[in-house]
Amino acid sequence: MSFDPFVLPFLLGMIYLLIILSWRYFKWLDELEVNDRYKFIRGLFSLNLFKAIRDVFSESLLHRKIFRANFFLGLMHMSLAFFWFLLIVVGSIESKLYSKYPFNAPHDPVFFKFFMHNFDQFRAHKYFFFFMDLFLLILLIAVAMALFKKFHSLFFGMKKTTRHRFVDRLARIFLWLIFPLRWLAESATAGIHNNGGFLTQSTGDFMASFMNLWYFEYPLWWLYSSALGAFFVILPFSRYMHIPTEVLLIFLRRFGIKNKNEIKGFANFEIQSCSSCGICINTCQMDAAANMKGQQAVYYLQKLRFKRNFEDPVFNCLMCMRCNYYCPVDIDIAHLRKLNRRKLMPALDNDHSYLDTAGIPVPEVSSRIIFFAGCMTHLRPGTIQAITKIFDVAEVDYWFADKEGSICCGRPMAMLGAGEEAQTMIQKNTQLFVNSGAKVLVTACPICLKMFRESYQLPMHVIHHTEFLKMLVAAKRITLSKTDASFVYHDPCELGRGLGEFRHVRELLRNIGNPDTTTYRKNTSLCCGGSLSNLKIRADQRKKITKDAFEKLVLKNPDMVITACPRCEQTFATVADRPVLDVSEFVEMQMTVPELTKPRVLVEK
Amino acid sequence: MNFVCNTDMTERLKKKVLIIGAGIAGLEAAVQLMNLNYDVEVIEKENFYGGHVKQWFKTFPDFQDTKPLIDLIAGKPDNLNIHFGSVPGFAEEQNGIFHVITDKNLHIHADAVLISTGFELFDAHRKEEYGYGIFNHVITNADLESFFQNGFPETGKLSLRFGFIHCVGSRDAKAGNLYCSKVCCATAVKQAIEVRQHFPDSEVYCFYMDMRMFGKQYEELFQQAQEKYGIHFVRARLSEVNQNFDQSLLIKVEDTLTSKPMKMSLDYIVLMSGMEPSVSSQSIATLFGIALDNEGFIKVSKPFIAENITEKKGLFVAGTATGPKTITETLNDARSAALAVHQYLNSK
Amino acid sequence: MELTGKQKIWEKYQKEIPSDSYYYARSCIRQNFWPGSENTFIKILREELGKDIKDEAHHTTCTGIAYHSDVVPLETTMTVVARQFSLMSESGYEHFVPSCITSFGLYTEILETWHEHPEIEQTIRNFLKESTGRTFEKPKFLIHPSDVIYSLRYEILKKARYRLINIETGRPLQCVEHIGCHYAKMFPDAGVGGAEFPHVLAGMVEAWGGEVIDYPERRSCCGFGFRQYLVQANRGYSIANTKRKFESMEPYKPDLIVTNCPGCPYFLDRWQYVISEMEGKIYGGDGYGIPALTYEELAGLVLGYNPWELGLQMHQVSVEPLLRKMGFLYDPADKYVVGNQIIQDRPDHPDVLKVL
Amino acid sequence: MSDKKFGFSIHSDRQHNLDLADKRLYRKIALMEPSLQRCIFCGGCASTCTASAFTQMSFRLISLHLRRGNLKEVKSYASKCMLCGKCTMVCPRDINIRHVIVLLKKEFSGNEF
Repeated sequence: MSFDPFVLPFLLGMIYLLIILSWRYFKWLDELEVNDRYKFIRGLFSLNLFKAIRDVFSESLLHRKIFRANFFLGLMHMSLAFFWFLLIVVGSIESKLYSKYPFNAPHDPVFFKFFMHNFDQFRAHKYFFFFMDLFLLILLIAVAMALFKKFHSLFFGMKKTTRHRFVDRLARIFLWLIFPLRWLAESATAGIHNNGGFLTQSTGDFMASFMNLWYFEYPLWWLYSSALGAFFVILPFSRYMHIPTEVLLIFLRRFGIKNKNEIKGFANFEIQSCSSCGICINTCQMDAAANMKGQQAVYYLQKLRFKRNFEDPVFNCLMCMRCNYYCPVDIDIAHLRKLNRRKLMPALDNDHSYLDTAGIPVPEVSSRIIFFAGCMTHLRPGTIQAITKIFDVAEVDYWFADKEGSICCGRPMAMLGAGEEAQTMIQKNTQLFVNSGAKVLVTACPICLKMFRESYQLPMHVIHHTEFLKMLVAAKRITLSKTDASFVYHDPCELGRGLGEFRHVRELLRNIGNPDTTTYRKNTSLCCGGSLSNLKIRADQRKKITKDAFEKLVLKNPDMVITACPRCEQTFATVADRPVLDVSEFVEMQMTVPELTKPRVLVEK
Repeated sequence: MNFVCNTDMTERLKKKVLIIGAGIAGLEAAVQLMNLNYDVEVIEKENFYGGHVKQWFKTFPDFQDTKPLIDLIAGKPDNLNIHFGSVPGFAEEQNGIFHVITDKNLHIHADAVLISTGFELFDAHRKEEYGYGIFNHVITNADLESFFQNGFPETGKLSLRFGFIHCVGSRDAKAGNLYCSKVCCATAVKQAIEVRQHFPDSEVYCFYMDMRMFGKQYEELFQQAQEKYGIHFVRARLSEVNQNFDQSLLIKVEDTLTSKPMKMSLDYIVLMSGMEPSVSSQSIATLFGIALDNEGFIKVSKPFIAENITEKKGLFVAGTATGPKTITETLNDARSAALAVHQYLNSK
Repeated sequence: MELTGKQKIWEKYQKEIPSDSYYYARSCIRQNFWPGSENTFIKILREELGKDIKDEAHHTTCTGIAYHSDVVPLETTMTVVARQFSLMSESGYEHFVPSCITSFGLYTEILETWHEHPEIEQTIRNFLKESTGRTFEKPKFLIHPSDVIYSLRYEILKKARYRLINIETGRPLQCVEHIGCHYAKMFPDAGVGGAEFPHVLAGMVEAWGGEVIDYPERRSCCGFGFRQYLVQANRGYSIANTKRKFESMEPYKPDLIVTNCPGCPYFLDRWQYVISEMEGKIYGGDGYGIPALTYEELAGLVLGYNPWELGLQMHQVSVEPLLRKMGFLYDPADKYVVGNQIIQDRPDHPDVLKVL
Repeated sequence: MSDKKFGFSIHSDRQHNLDLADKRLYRKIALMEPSLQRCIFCGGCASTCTASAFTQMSFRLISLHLRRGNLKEVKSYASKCMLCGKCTMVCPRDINIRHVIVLLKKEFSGNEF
């Protein structure tokens, strides 16, 4: 166990860091609910432990998800994380083998080269020296890439990067200094005691040629140690808190612990594992199309973490969940926003007592299927007409529940975080559906669909009208003819990312033509900008987002745009230069009805 | 817009056109006719050209200065021979030649006569109940335009409350004019914005029956007035104006949207006087023996297709003498009148 | 406010007022509201100004109040009015002077109707013939007694013993003038100064030294309004109008209100009492309220007549404070003397309004 | 005040005095959501409002009474809102109506209004 004063900054920094981290993690773990704690303990002794380790390896070290966003970005993060990990592990093996003693001081491997000069009796030192220098070389390249990214982020697929806080920028400087300083320090020692690998020895010799290393060796090791120490001291207050926290987060996730309805416990882990990498900025259309700053997930989490005013990012967000999908750490940002919406939302003190006396329509003859168009669909009569026509042709026995208008399903209110205050509406609608005695509830609006499935307890099967139309086609109740007009299918956020439903619509549309003629599909689909969950966005900003999304959607100049949500349809219609149809209207067009010989072609080829 | 036409007209004897009124209609017609190589003479009762627009501060919807606009229309004013301060006293027509004698005993013989005597602003005194001329802070749109040009009378208070009253003397059976003067709504919004710019923390209300913002960029101006300048638009018809103890003006209206009577105090009331047929155009009509329509404007021979021709051959009319028009419409009307004169003189 | 603006308007509404030989038609309700006024009018014309005024006993009510309350059809009213005119021409007069504003408005309306529709005049002539056997001539001039007083205001000034000046302060008394709506609002040309800024009472006040207050609610209704006060359920609406006028004139601290109609002074006077009882509010006169006089009473005071002969003791709001302001020498004891006996039972005092 | 019974009372003055109207809330909301000032009271929002099918609810009246300072009416109407957002979809002046409603509720739940 060798010692020299210069190791103190490193040691003190390390101890300080461990104390802070353990105190924080203990506090957050303590905030977990009781059954989550059991899950955590049970998880430690279950197969999930190994799955978690595999995840840590593939995510924390290899950053596989960043590769998906951009290859070079992934490469940079992987090389920095993985090879630093190797440097530490291999370094400690090297120092243990050398000292032939299984335990040594934490600083031994880090400053191994300073203390140990002759290696004749350590036969394997050649390989160790080679690999350690190789790792160091890769790390230096990674730091160079990081520096290059600072000036030319587009190369890394990042049109925009995060505006970091001062503490983050300071921490980054220390992080970038660590490896060059190690390199110089080891090279200086190698220059004197030629105990360097291929990299450090050659640099050492080169340095020895023009300067007296005896003066520089010791200060360099001091610099290397204090760079490490400073980085450890700043880490808990900077974005690099992400390094240790994400590891723990992966374990918690593997052990089945999920987000609850409060910003504590698991939520803290998620918030602290955001590395402010800024990938979510480029995916956010509010920034890309409407040049809106400060609402993106990274800024929201920053403000959340450092207790600054986060009212704007909470309410000024379309909740389209694109950042959820692209976030390399898989943070459920939409959920974290919604939690704070509930807290910041004023008491609505709704007086919905008028609903108590409102009559509940009842079908004359009860039928197995209820069709609930949804209040926004009433603004798209084309969709209602198409669906009713299809149902008639397919002789579907259904009851049109909200023909004369409806009570709102409550989701727009819930989206603002005031779900509990929509109870009267929810109960009234539930009564409507239950009284009718139906078994299947079909709705044309994905927003209602998500609400009925997640916040209602309905004793019936709730499906979107696209899924129902697919069933009708499968059951040969209606036959569709191919179209030679080209079209693009837009995945509505609430149906796609919101409910994960991509398959039904595509299987339905394949009977007519190829739905996937756009790069923005399924999870990467663009938000139409009409989302109701953004409370504060201005109309002109919305328009920019809609225009930008529409232009990207029709890049390949399709004849028509097909979507499955009345909100998207109406929003796109305001900027469209070609027909925007609901899936049902498209199906009704392509439906071959016995007496109708030729399908009504909307666009002459 | 000047285009020179050098067909064979130059050799034959130059024909002469007399234009009565040197407002923007008269000026535009004069310039066009001179470009068509006619000899043009203009009589103007005032001692300046440019008519009402000259006394206006800024145009709507683009807040353009009126003086450069008039210079643009008049082009090179020196070769327009305009007899200022004179009015036609006597006129007769013998086989196509008009013989007109002005009150300054100037004899003019012209092959064609174009009347562009314009309009008169409704005299707000006639709306006695609005207290124009009785309460000193009740002014008209014309007064406000002159205030903008030569400065406001000392008002002392800084946060002024302004009330613009639309449809004064227009769309009003009591004032004897049922027609809409069409430009006052846009003018009111423009002036309201100018007031907000002139007095940054003033509060401005517009009391309207309908906002008739029909032209290009008018509706955008209206929205800008609402959002950027915070001007309040109240759908109400002013019934009477009185004066409070502190000399501020008390107005009584019905807030038609809440169907409740409403009163409020204002520091300035701007009456948007409408356009009325000018007395001079009526006297000239009788002078030349042509009829007036039932609103008192000069009667055009056929709507749509002959808006510049009167029932007397060789006698033409242009501009607001035949009815309320915006500046653009007046200039277009003047150009079409010049063309009509040109066609008439060619066929003669 | 620019006075010149008002004068321009007054020039437009000049009215020719004959200087003599008036046929006076008394009012049906003014005599019990303000019994002294009509006699004062006749006394001023005859004794002070030596005018010839016929106070004939056979004429009846003009039925205007019934016509406005939808009790009597217009044709009946027209026939009664025709009979009045026939009485006038029978007694050799040509200038008809109805004492009440509502009558004046009614007569103007009827003459205007006959002018526009001569056939109606003819049917009324037949009705009169059938019912009374009389014929009638339309009056050469129809004027209101306040017009007469207005036109003779300077003659009265010559004989005036008092001015409308506050003795202590020397400043002119602040006077609110309220013109009966039927005077000029329906036919602006029928009134001196038109409908918006009538000059008939303002002229008198200014002539006799007072100053006219131009308060915002100057033109709104005094609250009389026939059906409004007849039916008890509506009275709340009538008194609300009066209250709004007083709220509006209060800042100006008026010393008196002068009117030229039977109803206005009555309601402006009585409703002050009711408002004080209902809302405990008194509008000026430091607790005594604002006295509401008719123009004849005002002229009588200026001429120095005995206030109790003018019938001022009939007012709810005591007039004594005004008399004191004018420096009027009067004997307070005479207030309840009729002929030579003193009336014992006095009206009891209101709870809120101070009364002398 | 006397306890005399007159059999009638003074009708309250229905005339709204805009000078005394409390415009603070309107100005505060207009600052936070400037689009509200563009309202022309056309009633498009009221016509499509889901709540208006069941009760007296109209954003046109909220926008109007807010300008006139009648906060009692504003509060009662706003309490009927289902926040469904259909009004925002039909407004010809692109006013962010839902945001105005939420701002109103925030102010009413505070202690100033």
